[in-house]
Amino acid sequence: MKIEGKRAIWSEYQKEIADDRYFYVRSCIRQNFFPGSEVAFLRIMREELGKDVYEHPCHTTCSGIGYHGDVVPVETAMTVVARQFALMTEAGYKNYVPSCITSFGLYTEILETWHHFPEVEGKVRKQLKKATGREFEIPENLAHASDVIYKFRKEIGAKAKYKLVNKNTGEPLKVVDHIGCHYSKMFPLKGVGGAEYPYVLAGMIEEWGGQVIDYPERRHCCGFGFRQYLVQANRGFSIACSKQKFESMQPYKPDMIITNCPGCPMFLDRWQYVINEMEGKTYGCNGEGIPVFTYEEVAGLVLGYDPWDLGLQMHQIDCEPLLEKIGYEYDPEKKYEINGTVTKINSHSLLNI
Amino acid sequence: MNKHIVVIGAGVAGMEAAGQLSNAGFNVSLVEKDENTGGHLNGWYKLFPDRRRSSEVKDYLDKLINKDGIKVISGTTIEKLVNINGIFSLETREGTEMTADAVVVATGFDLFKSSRKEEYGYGIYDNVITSSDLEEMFRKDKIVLVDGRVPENVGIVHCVGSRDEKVGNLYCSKLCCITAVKQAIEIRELLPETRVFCFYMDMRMGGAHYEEIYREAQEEWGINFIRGKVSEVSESIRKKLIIKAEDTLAGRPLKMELDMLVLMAGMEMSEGGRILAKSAGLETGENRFFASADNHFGSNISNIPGVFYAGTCTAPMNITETISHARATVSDVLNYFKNRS
Amino acid sequence: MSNFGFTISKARIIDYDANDRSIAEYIAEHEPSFRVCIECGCCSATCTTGNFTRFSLRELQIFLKRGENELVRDNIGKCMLCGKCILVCPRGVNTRNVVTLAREAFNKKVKNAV
Amino acid sequence: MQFDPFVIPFNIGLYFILIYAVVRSVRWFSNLSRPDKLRLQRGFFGRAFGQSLKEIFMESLIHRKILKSNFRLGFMHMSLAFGWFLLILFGTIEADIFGEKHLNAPYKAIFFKFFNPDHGRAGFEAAYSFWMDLLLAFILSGLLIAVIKRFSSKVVGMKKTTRLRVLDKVALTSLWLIFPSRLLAESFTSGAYGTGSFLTGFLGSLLASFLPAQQMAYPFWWLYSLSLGTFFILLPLTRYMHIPTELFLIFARNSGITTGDQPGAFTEIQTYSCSSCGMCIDACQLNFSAGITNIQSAYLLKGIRNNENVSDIAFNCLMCGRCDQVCPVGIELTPIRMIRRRAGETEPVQTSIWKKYLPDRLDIMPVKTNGKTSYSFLPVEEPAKTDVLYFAGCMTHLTPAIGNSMVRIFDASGVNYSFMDAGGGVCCGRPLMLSGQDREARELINFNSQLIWKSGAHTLVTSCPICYKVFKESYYLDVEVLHHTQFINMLIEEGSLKLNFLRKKVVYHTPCDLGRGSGVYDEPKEVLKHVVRLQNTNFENEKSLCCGGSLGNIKISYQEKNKIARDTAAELTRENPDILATSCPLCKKILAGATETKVADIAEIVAEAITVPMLKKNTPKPASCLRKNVIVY
Repeated sequence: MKIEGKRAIWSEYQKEIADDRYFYVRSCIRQNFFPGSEVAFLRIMREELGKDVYEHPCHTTCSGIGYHGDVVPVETAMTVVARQFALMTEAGYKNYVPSCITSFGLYTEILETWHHFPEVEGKVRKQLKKATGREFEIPENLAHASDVIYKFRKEIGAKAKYKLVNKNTGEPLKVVDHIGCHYSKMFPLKGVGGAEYPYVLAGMIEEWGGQVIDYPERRHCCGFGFRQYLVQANRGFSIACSKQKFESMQPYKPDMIITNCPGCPMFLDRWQYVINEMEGKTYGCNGEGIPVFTYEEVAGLVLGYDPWDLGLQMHQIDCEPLLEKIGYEYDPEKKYEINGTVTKINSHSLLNI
Repeated sequence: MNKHIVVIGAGVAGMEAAGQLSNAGFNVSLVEKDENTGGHLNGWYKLFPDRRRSSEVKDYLDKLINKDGIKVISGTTIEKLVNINGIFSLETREGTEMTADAVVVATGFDLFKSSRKEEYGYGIYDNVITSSDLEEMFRKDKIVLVDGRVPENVGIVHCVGSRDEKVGNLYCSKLCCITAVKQAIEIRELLPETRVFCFYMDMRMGGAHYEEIYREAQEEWGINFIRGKVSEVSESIRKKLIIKAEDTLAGRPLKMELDMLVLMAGMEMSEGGRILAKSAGLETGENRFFASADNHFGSNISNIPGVFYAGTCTAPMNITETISHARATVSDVLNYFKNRS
Repeated sequence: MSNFGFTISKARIIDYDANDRSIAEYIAEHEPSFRVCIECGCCSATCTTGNFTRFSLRELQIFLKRGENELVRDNIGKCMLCGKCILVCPRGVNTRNVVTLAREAFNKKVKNAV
Repeated sequence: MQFDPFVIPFNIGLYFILIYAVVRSVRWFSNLSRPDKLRLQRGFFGRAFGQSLKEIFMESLIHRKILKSNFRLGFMHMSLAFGWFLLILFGTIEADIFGEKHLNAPYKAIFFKFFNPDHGRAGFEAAYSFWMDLLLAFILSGLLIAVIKRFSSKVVGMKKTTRLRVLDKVALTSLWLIFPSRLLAESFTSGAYGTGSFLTGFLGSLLASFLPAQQMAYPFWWLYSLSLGTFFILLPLTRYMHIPTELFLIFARNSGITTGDQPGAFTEIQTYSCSSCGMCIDACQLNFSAGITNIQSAYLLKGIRNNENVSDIAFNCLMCGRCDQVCPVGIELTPIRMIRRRAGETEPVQTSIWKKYLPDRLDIMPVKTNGKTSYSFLPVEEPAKTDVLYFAGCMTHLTPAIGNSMVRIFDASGVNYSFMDAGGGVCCGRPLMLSGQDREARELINFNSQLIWKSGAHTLVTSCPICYKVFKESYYLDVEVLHHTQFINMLIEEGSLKLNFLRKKVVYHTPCDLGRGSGVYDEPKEVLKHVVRLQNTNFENEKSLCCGGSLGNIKISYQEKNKIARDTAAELTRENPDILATSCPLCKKILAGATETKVADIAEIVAEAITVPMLKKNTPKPASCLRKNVIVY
């Protein structure tokens, strides 16, 4: 593997990312899966970096999950998206930052479509006007929230309390980055580093002291794939996808997985448990799973936030062994403390699907 | 006659055209961007279909242009070409000028830059090489991996940069299939224990003796042909290349570990040709090669009277076709002057 | 184990390196014309058995070469050895011997296993 | 002088071989199936006995068949076998008449000269001596040819001669030494005593003129006895075992025992009856056209005798039957090969020399390596009722002109027929049988039989000789099975089919499975004679060549096949006929690819010769098959 070769490609895929005044839109499912992540993003942006991040209370789903699940037609999706843009325009913002990768993919796709087919855009404008009376401007800058964190990775690194380094050995942690499919596979030029060798998460890992692991199945889908998971009969396929990835990364003995998509951390995390239940296999060291984090959680950890504030207790794979490796200072007793009361969560209750 | 003709490009087509024009009595200047003449011929060790050394063809061409009527100007790139009342003024990159009564464009082709097919990891994975890199190994009589080991399994990917909408090349480069078969045999000759797999979309064995070599490759050399283009390459922890393709004839995806992957880089309009096309207003086709005045009976004729094409600057060709094409230029040039006088 | 209502799907991918290609090697050794098949499909098009089932000698040959032996083992017995395929093969592959050798090889495998 | 130690080797050998022959015969007999035992008993004491004796005389001694086909080779075999027989016969008579007493021990006859050196000076004695010398000279002349043949087989008009094993060579040497040593022994003795006739006497006096004849004679008597003894002792281990075995075979065969399709004592007897004469090698097209020289029947039988794995040999054969036709011993070579095919691959067995004297029965391992087959996928069909059922066969579907011609002929003759496999049928089963898979073939046979029964047809016409043979031999049908040439011939004879005469020169290639395989030689030629001028070739009827495409050979490569096809086509088109006619779709396809001459099936030629396009209602006289009583099951 020649890193210069990759750097040459990365240099070709650099995108413009606005540096302040963001209109931030949350993801439908992340708020349920790992709600701490979006909170952490806002905290980092506002408190650590002092940026202006606006959230609109009237923001809805982008309908991307329905679009990719084959139940929402594209024109409907476009009109829903147009409404989000109208909210941004009304709030006086121009830099649109979605939290969700599928949203990001859908926005990119719609903007590209409008670019090539202005008549479609015109039609959508008319429909939006007719339905809601709203009008919108096309965002000046569209960046995924992970792009924004990538942009400020050095600033975050400068403030870091912890590095992605094994405290005992001094070795960098081996980190697998998993990029959501809709990030750049459809429009490689819209992703940092392109589609084949995305750099957006790799850049953070490098900056924060970790070592990026490139493993054969890095391109493969996490297994969520909307229809694959949503229909129970297809779940065997969903879990097989995740398994393929785990088996491919296992020989590299990764310390953690970092992701930038709502579904990926959920499925890479939960399917490890299910595979263990079904086949008794684990993929991490010492019979444990490989902990899976979102990039906001990792950024929060680097900045020294309380892991339980970041919502790490919501993960199926325990984060404690990793925290020990980093030498993190935290109170393990407070893992299940909600409003001062400790609630033990039965892991099975999470999976009674 | 004493007409002066500038031939741009001293590859196979340029040298052949220059030689034949000189034989026909013209004063010829042969301009070459590199220091040496021969063009891509210098990059190949043995040629298909008869495995003759490329140096033999080179010797023939050298002999052809080594005469009084031909002035070889190497290390020079023509950047501008202007037609002033039937006299052509050519300007080099360095700024010097020359004039000509007619111009033969023989700017040839560039090999497709394989790094553009990012999924193959050329320039990223150690043992992903191109057909031309492999030819260099043949010249040294040694096929080795970066770490010095001998490869046990070698894959060959056809159509890299050809017939590929994603890189904007819709055409077939015509020579890669037969090159792949030739190189596969050469690998087996040098390394009898090595297994070779050709991943092809179609076997385009259109030339004389091509199909026979294909059969020989199967029958005598045991080369495995798998219909399905490699779609992604990654590296295993043991530094082996893992390729994924669909075996379309089995109707199933397939993965395999290889030690070496050879990319059959296709042909593209040369950079020199593109510059010239822009500055002189020469028309190019959808495939970005020069567009001939007529596909059937004017393939050497350009849209500018007095400017002629020879060889692969118009389309992918093998050496035999290139030489024929270059020779045909002479008759078009003769007709041109006959009609003017 | 908890009942999840689904199981982990098996990959359809041909894992070339993990597969056992000894049967194909056995055939190629005894019938070299096995190598020159160009997968034109003439044999399967004219096939008497193919008239009644989706038995395809072309496909079975490719599966053998890739080491996907199970499918071949389950189907190779359907051939009636009538020989039409030999007459139409443009590459002169001795298809009947390929079938015979494949059956032989599978049987030897079974015997050796016992 | 009544005894000398030198006779001991001979005596041992002789008594050994006599006892051995009895033991083997008893074993063979006891291994025969019960019906075969009865046949043999009846045959031995019945009319077959005389026939057997005659055959033994004509074939085992005179070698009539070889003489007919190859005089020099026949003479060689005859001189050795018949000459030796006569020598023994008259030697015994000589000893009986001229010896000291009657009924002597055999050695007295064999070594008569040694014990009676003075014998034969004059009168009847001299005349008898002359006769005995003549016999010896007769044998020696054959031996001379045998020696020359061994070093140059072309001299006797053979292209190939069988390759020998070490033991065979030792036995051969001892056989060769028998007669020269007798000659020299007798000559020296004659030289010493001044007796002997034109051969021994002349040679004896010549040798005695410069050698001490008295002293020289004795070692040669030893050599003579040793050669005989060695030959007899080694005989069971070598191909010369064929000499006693053949006698048994002739009795068994004349008693009506046949090979059948299972291994058994008769197969074993035939296996040991092969003298490796090599006639089958010369007849084999794989040998003289394709250059495959190690698979002929002689090698198959030798491999079986030596317990080798003969599977490759067994399957690399066109099954054309040409070798059966030429085998002088009349061994049923193709059926034996079929039995080996059914056996599949066998493990080679290494046995000691002692074990070889009394080998186990040549039993074939029951485990097959052919693999499992299943034709359970075949659909259930309900055919339409008809009188005549036409089964084109797989191969005819690749030569559609034949099928189309048959349809025209059926229509023109007004036959109520049904095209059984118009949409592509199920294989007849013979290819599977040829590859030794009878049980599997039975599945296909049952399927087709059902269809035939259900159709209610009383006549089954097929265009393919391969199908014809299996319909005839292995289907249990109550219908008349006809090859289309037979059917057309019947139509012509009945007057149902009116044909023009085409002005064409035609040669006819008899397909193996129709000719040698099924004995149909004449009808195709009769049909042709109605419509064209039929020319003769050098390969008519039983001598016909194989086209090379035979489904019988599963191992042959395309290139080898092609060589045979080209040679066959070249031979048949030597006289530049307009059409090379055949009556097999496979032959047609194969030969058409191997010659410039037009190749056509008889059906095509007949269809072309149909007088006017007749409508069914205009048919002058309906074919007889319409008038037959239809039996419907």
